[in-house]
Amino acid sequence: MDPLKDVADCRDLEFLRQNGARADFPLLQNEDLVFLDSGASAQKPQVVLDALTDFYRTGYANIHRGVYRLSQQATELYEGARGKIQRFLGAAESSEIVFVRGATEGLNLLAHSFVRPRVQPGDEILITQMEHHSNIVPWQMLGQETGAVLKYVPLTGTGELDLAALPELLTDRTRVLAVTHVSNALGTINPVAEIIRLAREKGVPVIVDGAQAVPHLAVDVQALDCDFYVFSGHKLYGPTGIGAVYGKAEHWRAMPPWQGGGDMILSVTMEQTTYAEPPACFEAGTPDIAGAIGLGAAIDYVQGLGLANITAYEQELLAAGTEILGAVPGLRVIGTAADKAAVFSFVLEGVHPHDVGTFLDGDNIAVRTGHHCAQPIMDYFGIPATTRASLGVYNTAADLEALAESLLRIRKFFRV
Amino acid sequence: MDPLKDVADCRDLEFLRQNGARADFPLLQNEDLVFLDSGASAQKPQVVLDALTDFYRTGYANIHRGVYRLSQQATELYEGARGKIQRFLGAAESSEIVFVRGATEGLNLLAHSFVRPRVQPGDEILITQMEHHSNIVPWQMLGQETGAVLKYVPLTGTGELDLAALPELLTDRTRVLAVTHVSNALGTINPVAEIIRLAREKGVPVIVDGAQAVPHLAVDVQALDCDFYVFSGHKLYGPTGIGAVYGKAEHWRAMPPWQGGGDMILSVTMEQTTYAEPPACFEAGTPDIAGAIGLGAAIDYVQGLGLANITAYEQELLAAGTEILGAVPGLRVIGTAADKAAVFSFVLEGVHPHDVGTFLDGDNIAVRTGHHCAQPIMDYFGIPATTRASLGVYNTAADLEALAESLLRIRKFFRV
Amino acid sequence: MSSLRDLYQELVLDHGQRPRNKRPIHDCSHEKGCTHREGYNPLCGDKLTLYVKSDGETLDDLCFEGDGCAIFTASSSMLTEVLKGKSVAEVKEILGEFLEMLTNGEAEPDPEGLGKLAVFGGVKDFPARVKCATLPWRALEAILASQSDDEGTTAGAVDSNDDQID
Amino acid sequence: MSSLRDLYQELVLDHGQRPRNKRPIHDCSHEKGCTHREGYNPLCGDKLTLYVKSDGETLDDLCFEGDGCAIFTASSSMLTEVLKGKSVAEVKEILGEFLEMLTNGEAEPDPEGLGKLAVFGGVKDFPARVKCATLPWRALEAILASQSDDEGTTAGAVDSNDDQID
Ligand SMILES: Cc1ncc(COP(=O)(O)O)c(C=O)c1O
Ligand SMILES: Cc1ncc(COP(=O)(O)O)c(C=O)c1O
Ligand code: FES
Ligand code: FES
Repeated sequence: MDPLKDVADCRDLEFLRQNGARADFPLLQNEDLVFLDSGASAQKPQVVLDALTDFYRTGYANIHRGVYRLSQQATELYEGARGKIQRFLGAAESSEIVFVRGATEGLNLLAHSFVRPRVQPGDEILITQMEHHSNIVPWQMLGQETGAVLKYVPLTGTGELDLAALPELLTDRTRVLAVTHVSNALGTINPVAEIIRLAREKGVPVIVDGAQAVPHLAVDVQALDCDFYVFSGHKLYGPTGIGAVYGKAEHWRAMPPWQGGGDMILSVTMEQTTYAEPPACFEAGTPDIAGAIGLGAAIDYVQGLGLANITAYEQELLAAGTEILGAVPGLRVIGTAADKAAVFSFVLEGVHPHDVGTFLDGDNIAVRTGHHCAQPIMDYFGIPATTRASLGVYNTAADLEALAESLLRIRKFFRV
Repeated sequence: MDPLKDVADCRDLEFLRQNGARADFPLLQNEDLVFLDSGASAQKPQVVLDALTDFYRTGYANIHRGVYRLSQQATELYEGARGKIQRFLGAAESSEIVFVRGATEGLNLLAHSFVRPRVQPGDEILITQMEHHSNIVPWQMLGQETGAVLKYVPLTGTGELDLAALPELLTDRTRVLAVTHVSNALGTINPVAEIIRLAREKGVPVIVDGAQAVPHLAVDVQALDCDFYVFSGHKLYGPTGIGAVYGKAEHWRAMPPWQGGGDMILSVTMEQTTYAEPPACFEAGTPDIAGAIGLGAAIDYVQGLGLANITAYEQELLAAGTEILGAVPGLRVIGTAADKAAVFSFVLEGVHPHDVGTFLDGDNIAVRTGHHCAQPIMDYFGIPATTRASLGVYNTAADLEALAESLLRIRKFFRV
Repeated sequence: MSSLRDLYQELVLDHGQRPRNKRPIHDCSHEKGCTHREGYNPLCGDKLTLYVKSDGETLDDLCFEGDGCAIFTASSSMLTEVLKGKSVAEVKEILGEFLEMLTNGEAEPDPEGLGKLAVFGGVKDFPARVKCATLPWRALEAILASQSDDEGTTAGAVDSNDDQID
Repeated sequence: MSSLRDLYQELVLDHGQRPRNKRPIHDCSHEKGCTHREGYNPLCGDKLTLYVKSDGETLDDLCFEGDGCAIFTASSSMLTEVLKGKSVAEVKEILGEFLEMLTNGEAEPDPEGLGKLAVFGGVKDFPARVKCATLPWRALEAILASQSDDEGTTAGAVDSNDDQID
């Protein structure tokens, strides 16, 4: 009946090599569309939509305080999603997972509840020149409020972190290091395990921004030994409005809450409030219950494909795309790290990225153009913007060929 | 085909009187279920689910910075939902509406960005003894941080605000008054227009917590002349994870942002950040795009029924229920305000509310039991908890009769 | 779902309505061999204080104060009744079995060892009510722990937040 | 969707690639009858500086600096070319019509009044690109406003944030 249900069950690398996982995604049944903007947000497989609607149609209720079964079942589904995230990230306990709206809210939560109590004027917060604005602005704001100083690990010409500079930047005033696992603008996969080891030696806690990593690589927070790991659901084929923060239990227990409200308290009198234990005390108010459940379904989905298969397949696409785009005259890829995700950020000589983007859209090819919320990277490369094609499990080499052909037409159109 | 599509189109008070709007709600097609917990969260009509899945199936993309059509259309849908909220609340401009996760996040945002910069040690924050924890805890936290003092407008025995006490509580140190429009625990509808007028005379800005009001009454923020109005989508038949804050444009423009990240900036360099205009600067990171669109659909839905019809119908249910429950021996309704929403908070002599709740659940009647995140009210009435039946557009007098019958059986079971 | 009769067995209804040993010990202090502890159920706001008199070997007297639901009241009442006169070692064993019965999703309850306390076995099927039954037992657990630490009367309260069956 | 040819008309491609009057006025100051203003497009990060020399009656010289997309460059270039020598009143009228053409969802463009500037009419169908075309015009608007206030050279920048067709 539903063509989407006919998908082969054997989900391995061979399965992906046939036609990607495109058949699982309702929106991509529009065959004309070449969707190359997964870095901004990924499309949703049918199973995620089913999880949302099934919940609303048959199991919906508010959670936590309900004495009736519907509410208890909703609570179990919500807490079950927490457990899925725990296992997905390899965390030790599900109470180490806090639900947030997305990576941005997660980083703001950590700025407020983890870092703010630790910094004095003159202390240092270390980030990198490769961060998304969401991992820059909260620290700038905190610096303004507290007098802490923001320092940056610099870039190299290939768009990698200059790790040689790291040991010196980790001083005895460094209170935290916040670093992205994978760069959204360049695709660079940072050696976070190595970075965390260096930071650990100096006793500096590390926050990893995994927004662009979890859709593409298997992550094990205990093996990494990071203190916190944040990500957004919507980039992981899940719904909008939900994401998560992993943190070591000892940190959560020592942190003051951020937002106040219902469900994060043990008792409230007019004089004072006693807070609940983590994770509850970091989830004030009614959470995005359906979003959490949808995110759980998205995690089941990617685990069904297998993270190892996804990585392998996307690396094949990266290799293919590097060759295909390499044949476009005047195209320069920005970000050529040895270890990178399937992201092509590029400039086309003589044509502004936004003109490229508009033209590609005319050919039904969806890419992102601009600074990708990472202006310091653009400043480093001395360009205002790039055109970025970022891939997901549903993409194929044919998508990259369509991109290359359209780029050749653009050169003609703009006579370059 | 789908029985839900057969619903009569003529949506007026008569339509509601037939059988409520139950036919619109997939979950309530389970005929055995008597759902009386809308105050915690409302069920969702099919049209809201359709809005979510249609968006994900045919129009999904991240918003704001996309040069391609899918992204622009998503942006238009998202901003269109903002416009719906503007018109729903009678706000002057759509930029006066900021999307948040829910009322709780909205109140925390206001505590941080509106009130925090205005308070000095010894200044006063005025709330009421009728508030939900979400409108207490953020102020307690702010008080602890700033040395501001939290004061409460007291209750009366009927569960109304003691307005006679208000003028004296509005001192020249009062920096803000935050008050709920409708009490979640008691149903009391507060005379907020009158309260705002009194506060205005003393130059005190007013934040109205409309979480329990918007599903039941037409609200006009300009007529009320409130400074801020917050509500949650999930109590308004919308998805979880989304809500909104209305604020006067002049306030938003003068307020510092709260969370930092993508989409709330004009430009970021390593040294500094320039923020975007409201509402963008208060919506850091990828918002709950689908949630906002779903909330827009929920607003269309309640406006299709007509807020005036909803109010009239629910007032009829309130009258009917008061009589029906009045016939249960040993039942005492807590909260008997002259002006109240269709909420029955009660204690049953000799049976603890949680035993009542478990027993009702056995009869497939979903109610909430406990302090309803409003412990100061419980303290005032000297009870630990109540059983609360809170109604929505899908309820009927038959639901209240089922409740009363079950309560009579409970009295037998527990031999009181 | 189990029936309400499994949850509210006759014994539970009886102790819920006519609790035994519901009284305070006013001069409860370490010197007098008395320890008390508060318990709090954040789900409903109900509180109890449990008092235990013991020479370190035997629990000579147990009583409680606090109002709550039938399950909470019955559990507190039967705790005080069943454990009175038992040795600390016996009490620890019963405590362990009782908590195991209610909080371990997999465990098959072993009603033999628990005697009439086995009437609470049905609570497991009502997750929202598990804390009601375990509350006095968590307070007892804290008292026993404080006694082995030889700390005597301890301040602070316990809540049975952990008693969740997922 | 309109075709790309409507957006990138020959004239736009030409001015986009070979902009006229793309140069700074180095000693731009009030005393010398020169005003300049920056414009910023937050969607892409592109910036421009527009320079206007005027005796208060006529715009004697206009030029700009800044790199951006073809539409931005062409719009800046044609602005400087078309308005040079026009009276302040004429300029205000053209400015009004140009912004109306691009930002009023309903308005039918009136290409007559705008002359060759009417080539930008197609931009309206590409909402993400409207700011590209309006950016220099918003800067000009700010310059004219500052001159009527008789404030002379003003600091600060404009961004064309408002140019959104909903
Ligand atoms: C590396 C990185 N960090 C953080 C974010 C912010 O994520 P969100 O907008 O979902 O909060 C993004 C999203 O683009 C990202 O790419
Ligand atoms: C009066 C009132 N205010 C605020 C809230 C908090 O809403 P949310 O949990 O959706 O943030 C509620 C929810 O119960 C409420 O009833
Ligand atoms: S409901 Fe409070 S202890 Fe049972
Ligand atoms: S893309 Fe920057 S101005 Fe057009």
